[in-house]
Formats: sequence, structure tokens, C-alpha cells
Amino acid sequence: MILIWMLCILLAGGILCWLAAQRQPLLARWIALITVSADLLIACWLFPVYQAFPDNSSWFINYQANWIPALGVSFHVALDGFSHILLLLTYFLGILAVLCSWKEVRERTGFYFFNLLWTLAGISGVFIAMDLFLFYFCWEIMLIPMFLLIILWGDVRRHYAAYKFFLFTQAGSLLMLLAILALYFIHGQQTGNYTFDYFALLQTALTPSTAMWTMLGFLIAFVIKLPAVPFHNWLPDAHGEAPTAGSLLLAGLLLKTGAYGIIRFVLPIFPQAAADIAPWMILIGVAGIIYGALLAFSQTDLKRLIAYTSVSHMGFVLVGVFSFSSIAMQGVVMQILTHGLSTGALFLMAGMLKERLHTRDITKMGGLWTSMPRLGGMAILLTMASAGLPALGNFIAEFFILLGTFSNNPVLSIIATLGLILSAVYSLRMMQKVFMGPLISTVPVVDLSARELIILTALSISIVVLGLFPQPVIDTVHHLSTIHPLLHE
Amino acid sequence: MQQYLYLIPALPLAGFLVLSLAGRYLSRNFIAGIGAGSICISALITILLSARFLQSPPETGAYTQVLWHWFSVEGLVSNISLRVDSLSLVFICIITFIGALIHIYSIAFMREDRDYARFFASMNLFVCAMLMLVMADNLVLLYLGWEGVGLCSYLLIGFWYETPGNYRAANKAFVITRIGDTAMIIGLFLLFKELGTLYIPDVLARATQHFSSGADGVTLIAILLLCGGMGKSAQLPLQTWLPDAMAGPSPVSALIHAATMVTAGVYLIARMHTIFELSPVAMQITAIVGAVTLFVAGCSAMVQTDIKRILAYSTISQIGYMFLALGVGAWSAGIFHFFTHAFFKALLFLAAGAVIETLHHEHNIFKMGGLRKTMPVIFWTFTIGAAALAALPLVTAGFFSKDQILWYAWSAGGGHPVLWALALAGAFITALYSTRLILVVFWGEMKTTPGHLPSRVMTVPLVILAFFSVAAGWIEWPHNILHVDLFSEEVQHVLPATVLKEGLPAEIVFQLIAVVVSLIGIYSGYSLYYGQSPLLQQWKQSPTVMSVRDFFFSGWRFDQLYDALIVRPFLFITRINKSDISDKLYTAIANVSMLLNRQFSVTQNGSLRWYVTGVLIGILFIITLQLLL
Amino acid sequence: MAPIHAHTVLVVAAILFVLGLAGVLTRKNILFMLLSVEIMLNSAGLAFVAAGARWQQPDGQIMYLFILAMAAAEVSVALALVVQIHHQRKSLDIDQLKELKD
Amino acid sequence: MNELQLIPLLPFIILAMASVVTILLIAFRLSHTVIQVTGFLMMCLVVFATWYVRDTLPEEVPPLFIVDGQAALFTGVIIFCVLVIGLFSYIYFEEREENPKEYYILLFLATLGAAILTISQHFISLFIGLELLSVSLYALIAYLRNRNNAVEAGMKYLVLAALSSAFLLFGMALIYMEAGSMKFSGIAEKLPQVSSSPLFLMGLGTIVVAIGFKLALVPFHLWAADVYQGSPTPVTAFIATISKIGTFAVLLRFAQTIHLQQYPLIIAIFSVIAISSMIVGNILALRQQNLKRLLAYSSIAHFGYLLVAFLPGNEAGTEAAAFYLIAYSITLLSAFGVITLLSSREHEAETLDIYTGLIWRRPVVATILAISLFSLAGIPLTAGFLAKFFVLSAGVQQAVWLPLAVLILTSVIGLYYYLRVINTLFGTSGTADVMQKTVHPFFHVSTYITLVVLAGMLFWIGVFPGLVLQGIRLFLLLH
Repeated sequence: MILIWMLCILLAGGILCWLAAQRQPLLARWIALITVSADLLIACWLFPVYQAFPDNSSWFINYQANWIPALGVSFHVALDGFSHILLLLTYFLGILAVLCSWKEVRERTGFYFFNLLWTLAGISGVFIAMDLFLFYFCWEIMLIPMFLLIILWGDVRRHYAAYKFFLFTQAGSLLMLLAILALYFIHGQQTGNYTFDYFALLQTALTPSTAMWTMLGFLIAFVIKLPAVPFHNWLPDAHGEAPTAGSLLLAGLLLKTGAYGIIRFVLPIFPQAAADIAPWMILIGVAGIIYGALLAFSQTDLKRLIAYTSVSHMGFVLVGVFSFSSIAMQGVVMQILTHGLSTGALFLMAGMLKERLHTRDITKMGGLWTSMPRLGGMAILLTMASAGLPALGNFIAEFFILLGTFSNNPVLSIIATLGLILSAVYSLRMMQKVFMGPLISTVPVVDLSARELIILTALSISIVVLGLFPQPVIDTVHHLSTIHPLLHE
Repeated sequence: MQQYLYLIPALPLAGFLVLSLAGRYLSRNFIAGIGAGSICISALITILLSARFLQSPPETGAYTQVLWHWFSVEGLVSNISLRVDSLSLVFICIITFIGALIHIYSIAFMREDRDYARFFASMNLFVCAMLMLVMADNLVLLYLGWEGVGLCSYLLIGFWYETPGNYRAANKAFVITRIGDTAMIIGLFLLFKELGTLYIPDVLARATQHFSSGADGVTLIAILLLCGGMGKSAQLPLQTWLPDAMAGPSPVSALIHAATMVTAGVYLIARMHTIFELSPVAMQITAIVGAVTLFVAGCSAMVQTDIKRILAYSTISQIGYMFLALGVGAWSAGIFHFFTHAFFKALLFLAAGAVIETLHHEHNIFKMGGLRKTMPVIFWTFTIGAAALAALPLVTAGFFSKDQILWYAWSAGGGHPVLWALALAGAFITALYSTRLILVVFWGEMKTTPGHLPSRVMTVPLVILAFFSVAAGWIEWPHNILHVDLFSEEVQHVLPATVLKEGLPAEIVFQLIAVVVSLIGIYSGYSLYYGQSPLLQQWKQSPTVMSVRDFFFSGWRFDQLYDALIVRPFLFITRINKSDISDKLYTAIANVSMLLNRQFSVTQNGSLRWYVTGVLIGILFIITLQLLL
Repeated sequence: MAPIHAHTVLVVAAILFVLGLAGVLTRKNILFMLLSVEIMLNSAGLAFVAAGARWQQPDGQIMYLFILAMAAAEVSVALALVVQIHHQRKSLDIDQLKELKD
Repeated sequence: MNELQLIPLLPFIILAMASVVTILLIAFRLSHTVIQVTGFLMMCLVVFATWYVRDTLPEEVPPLFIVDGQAALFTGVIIFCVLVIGLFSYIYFEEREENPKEYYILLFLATLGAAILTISQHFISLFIGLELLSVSLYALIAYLRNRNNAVEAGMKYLVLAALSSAFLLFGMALIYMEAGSMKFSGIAEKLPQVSSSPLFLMGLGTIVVAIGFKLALVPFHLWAADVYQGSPTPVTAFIATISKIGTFAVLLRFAQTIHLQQYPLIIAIFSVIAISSMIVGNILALRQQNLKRLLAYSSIAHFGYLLVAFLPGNEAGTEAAAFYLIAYSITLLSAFGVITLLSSREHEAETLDIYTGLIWRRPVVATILAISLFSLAGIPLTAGFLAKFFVLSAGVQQAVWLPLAVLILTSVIGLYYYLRVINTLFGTSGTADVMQKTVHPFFHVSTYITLVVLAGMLFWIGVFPGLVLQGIRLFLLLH
């Protein structure tokens, strides 16, 4: 029930923002802030509950209500450690998103925050939905507000970006819908019980070929969202053109829904098919790592650059998931978290620079360290995080993933490891172009304001903490090693 | 005592935090106090610790302290925990002690700089990371320190980031070492796959049972680790970053690129000695790499004109000696050379820094000269350092360590005449360029008028270092002369003793040869750069010599090679694919549907008769379908 | 006996139908188009009659009556429109009616 | 044939009376408002009648009619649509000087035709219903004769409709010739003998032409855009919803009775038609700048989707189709309602540039339009999503993979132009708002409310389809 409340708070908050802004525009952001913080508090409050919970059944909240009984659709939400961590991430980044649009968004504040909150609602719905119909529902819900965010508050080429984003993801999700239906009917014909319930569908027995096709339906949707080469093309445009908060949510959360989907649905429902396709997926992942890194290196638009780095980083996720090693699986979860934080932070940084310099072109920047030492220091930390420096969360993630993959697939793992070199190359290039060298921009730039400092500090601290004390996370998602037979042998 | 272990790295870390967070608001004195103070205290603690360690060694042979549980997942358990055995002890002492001296020196040296706080913050962070590196009890933590020092070196090389050259050097350093690191981490993966642990004592213990000597697996691991070492320690073929790294302030060069960080490779190999011993091939490769490097770098050092680049190349070649020693199995000798080298090379850099400061940032030695009178302290200390570098017999520490290596290069288990020959040549070259350095910088007529002389804060550390550059050698005498081997005694608690070959001429022969060679080197240096013999002068001008000189000067054209082989292709690929090829596909789809749209719109031409035709087409289609089926 | 008859009539009807269709396609004048449509309708009626005859049922003829009625209604509306068109455009050329298009 | 059998026909009788009553009212020179209100009440009466006779269902009225649940369901939808359309018509025609009274006669007659289609089980009734519908539509389309293009649209529709009914008749004749009966069930009995005869199949084929024309399926779709654009917006709504519902209803019944889906030929024909309709419709709409034309094209595509549900010819298919029609008509009604509301005497609000930045000028209206567009695009939270969902599930159940694949592909393409319109709605600035005078505030407000209610229904059905679904099932069971 508490989960329903979390959703309702967000939805209601969103509408409230919209209404409030009609009279008092500034009110909206406060409402938004309060709403998300409330959810974050609830999520945090759940944490001890989870720790206290006996580990044998990992689903410590499980709420089910009838929705469309005629179709066997039920409003079934449940929470396990994995979803819980993702919820925490969602609300944490949500707060930062609200904060970072505090000043940036001037017109139609109410509607803006409405979209922001509804996106968050959709995302958290995706993370807790245990009914495939509901899952698909939320999966779609989070798109539209995001689409509006991009198309209304985006940058110059926002229309192109928004269409691309929507069409790509929609193509994937329609395939997924088809797959869900196929699963639904197969299960129904087998058991006579037509239901969309996740736990019921887990028991579906599929012939290899059907399993493969159905899985592809799911997989393509998730891989587009992740995104993996060659389905990544929507990402740079969407990230580049979206408002700062939009990029933050995209990079920090929307991409993660893809990873979540693969772990939650593809692996458990289609164990055999997943195992069969694994080598190709790892290949795609590695390709993504290298290709993304190469592209990131050549970009001159700061946000596009960061976008391509996340293509590269998400490649690690794909590799980790399909290497079927529990170390790698832990690494994937860490990667989901830390990449969300670090890349989000980088986008915030880009946004702050854009606010000051009114450009995203790094060739027009340079030497900013002198004028904004605070941001410079932060930037070092963040670039190093994305370059996978130890003592920062990303290192733990990538180390686990590569270590786990190595035992199963040494060659590809080694190639993936080369990504570490490339990541160093592009991170340093970014650092250098923006902060080092002689001061280029003529406009006088001021260093971080208190608000911005708080945002970035919060992110940096959490990255460092994840790097030095990853064990709580690892324990929380430990049960993931049971989702696939290959994982716990 | 061991419960205070954590203080040693913690204090510098604290210093870093304070300076980086609050540095902007502190007075320079306060910054200096924190920056240098933290290191000095941890140096004191280290000295107490080592005193304690030496008089009553712990029965396990190591002080250990678990700070907190880092992570444990599926058999990979890592703690943030410290472990100090006698090998680590040597390194800690050097790091903290020399670190402290250099920090004190920097107080005066960096006084005028804008980013005083940033400098000390980075330096402290470096010391902390370096300490973690050598005190780590598991390889993941070691890798943490390993990358940490890399970061700090990047930050400090690019400390004056406005000048393009500096941050390029910084990037170059980071990337090239990163290549080595990547090899190393792959090595770690392999190690974990084979042994199922990364806890160093376990690794060493299990390796012996798990691997048969010379097994492929262990060789691969050893070579990968070696690559890591090569990267950090600037050995061939990854040495090109170190000379450029001199873009950083002199104290940085002294601490990071001479005394401590660059010797991390040595530490790693010594730490993993079991692995290396299990694979003779890897040992040989190590030795060869070391030997070749020391010769190549030495040649380059001979012809450089920038004082710091000379020292940089000489550092490379000295580390080459260490690798050579480790490679042939003369473990303690290698570590001992690190020990002595740390003192005199730090000394040389600091002194050079002082000279450069005094001469208004003049780096070219041929624009210096005649400083003997004007700055005597610098002169004497520098000379002592150079002498130690040139291994002047008996009076300098350099002699004792290098002599051992020369002798082992042939006589030790993995030794070989060729290695010995190369080492010998290296010794000659070293002596030569040390002499050249002294003569050109301090003798002759004055070419640049010196500014204000270095303050006492800078000179005192120099003197201390100078003293150690002489005295450090006395704790380990050649066996045949005087039976004092405190150092190897201590180190061999951890490292295996050196096995000697049979049937070689007596050690004294080698020593004499070495002494003679280095003396010849000194003399030839004198005659080349100070002597007036016209013959030599015109020989120096002869085209062949000049071309060879250029070749050496460019560091054997390694940079150009890599530029052509790697950098340019990389840039080319990235440039042509800037706007993502794969995007074309989707653009094509969009265009096709737009094209279709135009085609179909034509059918909507408003003509009723055409619409009727449409209906006709439909019915015809249906009928044909009927006839087909 | 009867079926053959029916089918021959059907053939005639078919020919009429095709003729009508051709007329609709080829004539440019709206009136003639309408005439052709009428021909088609009547051919259909003929076919019905034939079919009714085949089965000895009145339904065919009934249907034909309906067709007549409908045709009448249709034509009345059609003529009204024709008048309007002529009123507006001063011509009955169907190719003039191309205002509505992409 | 006794009076008891007439009871189920009550709604249709009332419907027929509606037009008569209107004629009388006009004869008595009563005002537009009175006619409007009376018509409204009559329609409500029809609804009540339908509800009242529901227990007597199913009831056959030999030989022409059969009133069963399905018929009642579709009639209900039709009546609902005509209620709304009538409301729209009022404000629409009040602004134009033409005398709108006769309009309602035609409107109700056309509705009656559509309603008859839903209950017809005999070629004669089918023919009568269809022609009643068509002939009144000719007049309705060209009703505003002074608006240029209205007449043109009417003419185009007339010629083509007459053509198609000629085909229909000829097909009927052929089938009658073979089967010897014009009653669906009678034909069904003769199937074993005739099902292989070429003439019979030819007959079916030619009938498809007429159906395809009414449903505006490729390649009989060419008229759609022009007629949609040319005719008065309420009439457009009528064509888009009622006439198509009626036609589809009779197609459904015909198919059910003679098991149309058993002929591979018919399946082939319909698959090809469905696929081409989806592709052509969506592609045509891509760059369309005229909202009415755009909706015409999208409706072509949508009936392509609907055919995918029709292809399997099973219970789920019928269910899906019914749900789809309901959702679709609500959606289109709200869309056209918005257009009606926005169009002024001078010009129809059909070109997209009128809508730029509408959301900032008239948030409510724009939101409604946006919702209906999202529903057309099949985005969750709207009825359109569930409609598409049911179609998909019907298809998946019978594993008609090719049409499904095309459906997915084309609906992705289709997204583009819906998003384009939505984007226009949210576009910046745009022309300053022309706050046109509200002739009859009451009707304006009621239209407004109707629109809001429709949008609400879209949401409600989109989130809680349970009730509607049960209703559909309940009615469909009555046969």
C-alpha cells in the first residue's frame, strides 16, 4: 500500500504544481521539492524495514489489487532490494532535478514541474510494477512527460530530438507489448489462467523458438532504452537538447529502466534463450563500450559528449548482465547507481556551464578552472569517476563487471577493459578543453552558487561513499544471484 | 604501535581534505603548516614505528591493521586494511621522510604561487595514495593507491594548467600510465580467476601450490603485472611520459617523478616476487627491459640541455637498474638501489629547482654556468648528488647500491654477461652526464645573472638529503670489503636471498672494473665539456655525431613512432566518425517514408475519374486474386 | 432450361455493368457519369430479376423495385447538386472539380 | 409476424419517428432550438427504448431483421454519437446563416440507415439501410452549398457511393443467383453446395468493394480526405463514426453468419486491404497540414487496424472490434468537437497553424484535443491504447503475425504526425486568440461540458476499461 502512496504523492503533487503555478509560479517548485522529498523520506524509512526483513523471501512489500479482472490484469506492486535501491536513486535524483531547475526554468513553471513529477512517477512505477500490463503502462507513462519536457523546455533542435526519442522508444515498447501478449496467451493456454502477473508468468514453459522470439521482443525494447549500439542514436540528441533536469533524469533514470527490465524480466522469464543469446549481447555491449568512447572523444558539444560516454558506460551493464556471473551482476547494480549519479552530475555541470556561457561547445570554453575553482574541483572528481578511478563508485562497478566477465569470456572482457583507457582519454580531453588552458570565454563567469554547490556536493559525496562502502548495496541486491540458474552455480 | 598504523596515511589525507575544502580561506602560513606538518608528523610516526619494528619484529613479520570492510562478493573479499612488513617499511620510510623534506622545501619554493593550497592539497593526497599503495594488504587496495598516485601526478604535472604544454604532458602521463594499469588490472583478473583471491599473502602462498614453475598462466600474470610496472616506472616502451612530466614544479618532480611514484613498479614486482620467481621468462623479460631502458635513457640523458630532462632521463635509467636487479633475482640489491636513489635523485631535483628558481626559470644548462661561487650550498649539495649518481667509489651511497647491481647482473641466478655489459655501459654514461651536468652548470663563466638566493628553508632539506646521499650507503657494504648488510638482512625477511652462479671471477674484479669505468666516464665527461682539446670539439661537431645526438635528444624518436602508429590513426578514426555513421540508417528510413508520402499524395489529386479508377483497380485486384486462388 | 436462361441474362447484365463502368470512367460530363451509374444499377437489377427467375422467387423483382426507388432518390439529390455545380462553375466538366486535394 | 416481434424494433421505430417529428416541427415553423432539443429528447428516448427492450433480446424479426445484443450494442454507440453530433451541429450551424432545420431530418434519417444496418440480416434490409445512409449523406455533405467545395465533396461522394452500391447490388445478385436466398442464414445453409462456385466468390468479392468504400479502405479510400475536408465538421464526424460503425456492424454480422473467415480468398483480400490501408493511411498523413484531412488519413489507417481484429473472426476479435469502435468514436468525436468549437463562420479551423500554441490560449480545449490525439496514437492512460491493445491481443491469439508486424511498424510511423500536431498545440506564441462571440452561451457551455466529459471518458476507459468490457461481453452474449 505504501508503494501506491508513493506514486499517488507524485501524481497529486504534479497536478498541484500545475494548479498552484496558475496563481503563484514560484510556489510550484516548492511543492515539487516537498513532494519528492516526501517520497525520498518514505523510501529511506523503508530501508531499515528491508534490513530487518528475513532474507529468504526477497519481496518485502507485496501489494495486489484488482484492476481489470476481465483480463487478469491486477494492480500488483512489489518491492525487493533491487527495486528499492532504484527507488532511492530515483527520488534522490528527482530532488536534484527539482533543485537544478530552480532558476533555469522561467516560463510555465507549473507545467514543467508537473511533467517532471509525472516522469518520476512513471519511472518509480516501472521499478515496482509486478504486473506486466502495469509495467508496460508505466513504461509508456514516463515517456510523454519526458517528451514534453524536451520539446517545450529543450534547446534549439529540441523537436528533432524529441521525435527521435519518442519514436525509438515507442518502436521498442510496441514490440515488447506484442511479446507480453504472446507470453500472456501462451501461459493462459497452458494453465487456463489468463493473467499478466509477473510471478505467474515466471512459470511459463516455452519452446526454444517461441522463447527466443518472445524474449527478443522484450530485449529490443530494453536495449533501445539502455541504449546499446546500434540503437543508441536517440540518446545524444535527446540528452543534448533536453533541459538540464531532463538530461539528468534521462541519464540517471530512464536508461536504467532498460537495465532493470533486462535483469527483472528477460533473465528470469527466458533463462535458456537469454543464455543462448548472451555471447551476442556481450559482443554488442563491448561494441557499445568502444564505439561510444570513440564518439565521445570526437564530440565538441559538451552534452553530446557526456551522452556518448553513457553509451559507453551502459555497454558495461549489458556485458555484466549477460556474463552470468554474480560478481558481474553486483557490478551491474553498482554501475546502474554510480553511472546515474556521476553522469547526472556531469550533465548538471554542463547545464551550469551553459547557464553561464550560453554555449555547449567545448571549443568555446577553456581555462575556467581559474575563474571557478569550486566547479573545477568537482569536475576533476566527476571526470575521474567516469574514467573509473578507484575509491569512486564507478570503479567498483566496472571492476566487478570486468572481473566477473573475465572468468566466462576472457577475450571480450579484455577488449572491454580497453574501454578504461579510452574512458581516460575522453575524460581528460573534456577536462582539458573546459577547465584547462588559457581562459577563452570573454564573459565573466561566477563560481558555483550555494544551491549548485549543494547539488554537486551531494552527488560527489554519494559517489565517494559508494566507492568506499559499497557493501550495503551489495548485500541489498544479493538475492539477484538467484534470478538465473547460471548465476548461482 | 600497530594500532596507530592508520595515522600514517590518514594524516596526509586529513591535510588534503582540509586544504582542498577550506584552502581558499586560509593564510599561506597556515596552509604551509598543514601541508608540511601533516607529512612531518606521519614521518615521525613512521620513524617511531620502524624503530619499534626493527628492535622487536612482530612474529608474523608484519604489522597489520584492518580499518574497515570494503566489500566481499562471491569469494572476493577486500578490506581497507594496512599491512607493513619490512619491504613496505623501507618504502614508507622513504615516502614519508623524503616527502616531509620536500614539503618543507616547497614551503619556500611555492611561496609566490597563486594556488598554494591546491599544491599542498595535491601533494598530501599523493603521499596518502602512495602510502596506501605500499601499505595495501590486497591488490585491489593496492590498485586504488596505484591509480591514486596516477591522478595526483596528473594534477601536479598539469599544476600550471594555463600553459598548453603542461596539461598535454599531464594527459600524456595519465594515459600512458593508464595503459600499463589496464594491463595490470587484467593481470589481477587473471590472478583472481586462477587463485580465487587478491589478498596478497594468500596470493603469494597459493601461487606456489597452484602453479608449477614456468607455467603459462603465471608467466602471463607476471608479464601483465610487469606491464603495469613499466607504465608507472617509465620503462621501455612506456617511458615517453616521464621527460615531459618535468612540466610540473620541481618539488613534484623530486617527490613523484624521482623518489617515490616512479618506483611503484619496483615495489609491485618485489611485492609479487613469488609470481615472478615462478616464471623465469618473466624474470628475464624484466631484466632485459631494465637493461635496455637504462642504456637507452642514459644515452638520451647524455645529450639533453634542459636540466630537469637530464635528471628525468637519468631517473628512467636508474629505475632501469632496479628492474635489472629484480630481473636477475637480486631482490635486495634492487630495493637498496631504490633506497639510495631516492635520496640523491630527490636532492638533485630540489637543487636543480633551486638553480632554476634563482636563474629566473632558466632550464637550459648551457645558459647557466659559473654558479660555483654564487651559490655554494647548492653547488656542494648538487655535486654530492651528482657524485652519488655517478657512483663515485666508497664516498657515495650510489656506489654501494649500483656496484651490487653490476656484480649481480652477471653473477646472480638470472644474470648474463650481456646484461652486465649494458649495465656497465650505463654506468659509464651515467658518470659522463653527471660530470657534464656539474661542469656546465657550475663551472665556466656566468651566462645568466642569478636572482635572490634560495632561503634557508630550501637549503636545509638539501643538506639533510646530501648527508643521506653519502651515508645511506654505509648500511650495506659489499661483502668482500666489509661485512655490513643491515639492509638486505632486514629486507630478506620478505624477499628471497640472492642466489649466486658458480665459477665466476672474484667479486673484487667486477668492482674494480666498475670503478674504473665510472672514473673513465667522469674523465671523459670532463674532457668533453671542460677540456679544451680541439680534436674532441670538432669530433663533437661532426655530422654523424650530431645526427646521433639528435636521435638521442629526441629520446630515440619514440614519441614520433607512437604518434604515427597510435595517435594519428586514433584521431583520424574519431574525426571521420564525429557525426555517428550509424545515424545514417535511421535518417534513411525517415527519408524513405517522406518520399513515399510524396508519392502517395500524388494519388490524392482530387480528380473524381481517377478515384473511380482507384475503385476499378481495387475490383480488378480482387478478381485477379480470385483467379490466382 | 431455366438456369441457362438465367445465366445468359446474367451475361447481358454483366456486359451492361461493364459498359456503365466504362462510361463512368470515360465521360467528363457529370450528367453522363450519372447516367452511366444508372446503367450499372439497372444492370444489377437485371441480374436480380434473372436470379429471381432462376429460383422462381419474387424477391428478384422486389429488389428491382427497391433499386428503382433508390436510383430515383439518388438521382434527385444528384441533379440538385448538378444544378448547384452549374450555378457555381458554369460548367459540368468533372475535371473542374479539383478544389479538394492534397 | 406479430406485434410482439415489433417490440424489439421499438428503438428503430422511434428513430424513424424522430425525422417525421422534425418535419412536423419545421412545418410548424418552430425554431432551431426547439428542433434541437426535441431531437435530443427523441434520441434519449431511443436509448431508453433500447434499454427497455434489452430483456426481450435476442429477437428475430423475419425475414429482414434480427435484434440481438450486438445490434443493440452498436445501435447504442450510434445513438450516443448522434447525440453528441447533434449538439455540435447546433453551435456549428447557428453561426452560419443557412437554415439548419432540414439538416436534422437528414441527420436522423442517416442515423436510421446506420441503425438498420446493425440489425439487418437480409440483403434487402442491408441495401435499404445502406442507401438510406448514403442518400442522406449526399445531402448532408453538400448541405452548406454556398461554402465552396461542399458541393464538390458531395458530388464526389455521390458518384462513388452510387458506384459502390452498384457493385454491392451486382455482388448480391450473383450470390442470390448461386445461393437462391438473400437472407444471411439462408445463404449459410446453401454454403456447402455453393462455396466453391466462382460466381459466388465473385459476388463476395464485389460486395467487399462496397464495404471497403464505406469504411474508406485502400484502394477505395481516395474519396475520404476530400469528403472529410469538404463537408461540415459535424457531418465529417458523422461519416467518420456512425456510417462506419453501421457498415462494420453489418460486415461483422454477415461474416459471422456465413463464416466469411473460412475462405482463404477472403482472408487474403482482407489481409492485403488491411495492410495496405495501415501503410497508405499513415504515410499519407505524415506531412498533412490540414487537420481534417489528417484525421481522414488516420481513420483509413485505423480501420486497417480494426480489420486486423476482424481477420481472426473469433469471439475475441468481435470484442476487440466493438471496444475499438467505441474508443475510436469517442476519440474522434472529441477531436471533431474541438474543431467545431474553434471554427468560426469565416473559416473551418482545419489548418494546423490555427492550433499553434493553443494550449497557452485555450488550455482546456487544447488539452482535450491532445488527449484525443494521444488516444489515436494509442498511448496509455487513454482509451486508444486499450483499443489497440485488444486488437493486438486478438491478433496474437490467432497468430496473424504479418498484419501485426505491419500494425506495429505503421503505428510507429503514425506516432510522428500525432506528435507533430501535439507539438503544434504546445508551440510557442501563435496568433493572438480570436475570442469569437458565443451565440448561444447555453449550448456553448453544454458543448464544452460534453467535450470535457468525452475526454474524461477517454481517460476513464483508458484506465478502468473493466466496466465497458463487461458491458460489451454482456451484450455480445445475447445472440
